[in-house]
Amino acid sequence: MPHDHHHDHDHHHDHDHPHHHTSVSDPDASRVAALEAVLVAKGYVDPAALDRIVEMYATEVGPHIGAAVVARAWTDPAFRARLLADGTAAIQELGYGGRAGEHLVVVENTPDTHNMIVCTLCSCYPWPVLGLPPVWYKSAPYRSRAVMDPRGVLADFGVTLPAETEIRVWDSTAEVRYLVLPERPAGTEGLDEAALAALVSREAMIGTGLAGTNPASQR
Amino acid sequence: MPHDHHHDHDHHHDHDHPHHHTSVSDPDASRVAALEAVLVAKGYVDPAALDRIVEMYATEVGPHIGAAVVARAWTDPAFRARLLADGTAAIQELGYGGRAGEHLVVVENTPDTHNMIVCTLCSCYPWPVLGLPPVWYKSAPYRSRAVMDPRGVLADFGVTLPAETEIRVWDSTAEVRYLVLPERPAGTEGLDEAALAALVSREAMIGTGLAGTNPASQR
Amino acid sequence: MNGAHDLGGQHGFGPVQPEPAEPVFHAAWEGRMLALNVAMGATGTWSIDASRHARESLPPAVYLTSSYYRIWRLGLERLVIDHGLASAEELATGVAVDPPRPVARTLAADRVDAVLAAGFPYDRPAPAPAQFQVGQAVLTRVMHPVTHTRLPRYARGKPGVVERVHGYHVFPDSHAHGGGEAPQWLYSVRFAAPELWGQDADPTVSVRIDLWESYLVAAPQ
Amino acid sequence: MNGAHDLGGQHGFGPVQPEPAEPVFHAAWEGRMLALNVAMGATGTWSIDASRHARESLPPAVYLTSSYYRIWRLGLERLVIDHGLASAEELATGVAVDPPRPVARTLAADRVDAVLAAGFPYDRPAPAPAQFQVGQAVLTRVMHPVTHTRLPRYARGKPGVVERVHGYHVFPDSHAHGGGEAPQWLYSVRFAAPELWGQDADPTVSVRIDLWESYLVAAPQ
Repeated sequence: MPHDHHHDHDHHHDHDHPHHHTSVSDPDASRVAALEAVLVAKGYVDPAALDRIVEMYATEVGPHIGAAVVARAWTDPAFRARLLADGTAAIQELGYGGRAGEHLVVVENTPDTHNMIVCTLCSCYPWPVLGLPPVWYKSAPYRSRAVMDPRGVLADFGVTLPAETEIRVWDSTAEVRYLVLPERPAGTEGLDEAALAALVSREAMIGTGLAGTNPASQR
Repeated sequence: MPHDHHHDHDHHHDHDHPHHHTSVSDPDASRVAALEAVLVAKGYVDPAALDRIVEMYATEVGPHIGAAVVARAWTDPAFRARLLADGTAAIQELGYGGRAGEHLVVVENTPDTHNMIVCTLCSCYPWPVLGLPPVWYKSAPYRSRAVMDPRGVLADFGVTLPAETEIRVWDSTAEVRYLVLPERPAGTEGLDEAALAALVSREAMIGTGLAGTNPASQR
Repeated sequence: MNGAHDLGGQHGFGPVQPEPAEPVFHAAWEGRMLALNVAMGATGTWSIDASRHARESLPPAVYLTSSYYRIWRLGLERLVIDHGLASAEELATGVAVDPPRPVARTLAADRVDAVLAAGFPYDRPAPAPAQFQVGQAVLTRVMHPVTHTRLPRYARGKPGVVERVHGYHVFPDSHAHGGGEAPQWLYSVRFAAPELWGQDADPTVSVRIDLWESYLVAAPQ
Repeated sequence: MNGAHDLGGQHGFGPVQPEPAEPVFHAAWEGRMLALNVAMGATGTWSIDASRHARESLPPAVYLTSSYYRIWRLGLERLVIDHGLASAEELATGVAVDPPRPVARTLAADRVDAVLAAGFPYDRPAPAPAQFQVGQAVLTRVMHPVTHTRLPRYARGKPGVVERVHGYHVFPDSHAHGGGEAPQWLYSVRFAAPELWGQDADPTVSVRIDLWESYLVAAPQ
């Protein structure tokens, strides 16, 4: 039976919790290799299909897709209206949708209202438009606090909203997946869709960040 | 920083959870030794006082005290009445009380009513009459289930009560400590107090067992 | 079930720690684990609800000390064994010994894009109108099933207002346990933070939760 | 706080496993740990409520993977450090380097029996009658403080009936955080299992919880 080391948290007030993704991965790697070997040998899975799935999520799907949707909504009022009325259909117009995004709802930030998306029970996330979720989205700190202390979570991301801003947290408990349509930054009137999309971070579309005036990392 | 091994629970349906008390104890032993050395060196604690505390709880205080209280209540109706009216005072008559038993309440099982004691938030327990709590009393399985599924907990102890028996669970959230006065077994009319006390297990006084007709282990 | 997965409103986990320039996968096995989960799901042997239940059924100490892809691994191993697709010994050694058990389909490489693009929609034709309307006041039930549910513990026995009617969706509480799709109306219900967390809560905050009709009752007038 | 310690109603921990012929201590260090905790408590530097808070503040993954005496060790180390009685380095090495900080008293060996026999009663003289009477219907507050509380999460926002009035007791929510004893009336409140767990709960079961007056409000008529 594989074993795992975990840290002895003598100094819990430091919040030095485990870095999940940097823990010793050998037992996981060997167990997953064994799992794949057996499932392939029995004909349940096609290793080439696994290769294609990895390739797709590693290199093709990601937050640049959601950013393109946002940029379109910022520049095309009719698309924006369709997006807010039926996110699934409007995003399908652009060629995106499918697994973990079968039912998409887009919620719009305004000067008075900020939206934040979480899945407290697992880590539901709109894969077709944002790719796979980051570790922080799946982590206990985020899942535990987003519904009770969203302003504290925003502070962890360096974001402070006016005290009177209404905050709407969406807990994704069903197969509906949410995407935040952030506010278009001021002073971006002259930018084209591609330049606008570059301002839209993953965090802005989850609601733990805002669209900026500098290009965002798309990962 | 000390490290600790924990088991990788691949087979969680087996409920093979950690055996807390048999886990590798070296880091605990060395850390506790260091803690004692520092606190003694600074004059905060007297090592002879520590010796006396260990001796007291290891050899003097234990469930035999509670069993004696129960046997007295079974044989002395006036004591039983005082015990149920003011547990602290009645037990003090017998010379017992003090830390973790400053406020004692005795609750009585009847043919229709069964009582069970738990502390869901930590492990509050009536030390002066039962000694230190067993591992199971402090464990997550007991603390989580006693308040929601007391019949299931009783089943873990091999005890089945009639479906119509009223079950009263007491969650010890304050400095009040509870002791169950179990039913006196049938057929024990001829026994003296000492023989009766031998029938009263720790579990019978917590409510996860019943007083038996065979002598119980007092540990 | 009230497992360690039901994290909403728990304290003590510390701050959220975003990772700058985070890679999609932190090790190659994470990618294989993701792909195995997707490909095994596509065989149709169990539902995504059963997958979630396998993960949330992990002992709490395991759940809270495991990375998310390890949780996926432990859940998938459990499902594979429980459905008789492989033995614990085979998964430990990596060597298939027993003959395979038939599965409904195997996802071929050239079908991956189409199958993922189609997804697995959870809406179903509704036989009757929804019981609750937008704007209606409702109460969530007090319930603590040992089985799978998607009503978070922090939102039980709470007053809310229906804000959207999403459609008629497969019911996870049934589907996770082989009880069939048993679809129901699914709503987005709005809860004011003070109702969830008490009078000291931030009144500018509200939480919207997707809840099935049987989780709800009409609020008393 | 909603820490990992607040276990009532959680699932997934498996059966209770009594240990036949269990020893009082499973290793010598457990006895020393117990004694250290008792003796340091007797110095009067912190309250038992602060001790409980130190333990429940451990990260949930640590709490759920630690033996109870390890939890005591981690809690006591934390208190010793936070109160400036020793440094983390001293506790790591076992060598006292810094001068001691005065404590109110040191428990001498010949005082152990008397001090433990006297205990630390938590009842205080009551300045006014209790607000609630035996038999009265009450509701527990909805509250989720990040600080210490003894109102378990499973019993928040629930209807119950006052069954006993225990007396006027030190209030842990204040005392744990240096806010003084701030005593209040303490009650035993009875809750029917269906109120706590839902309509499918065993109606023969009820739970009694010791609750301070400020946790309660009179039930609406």
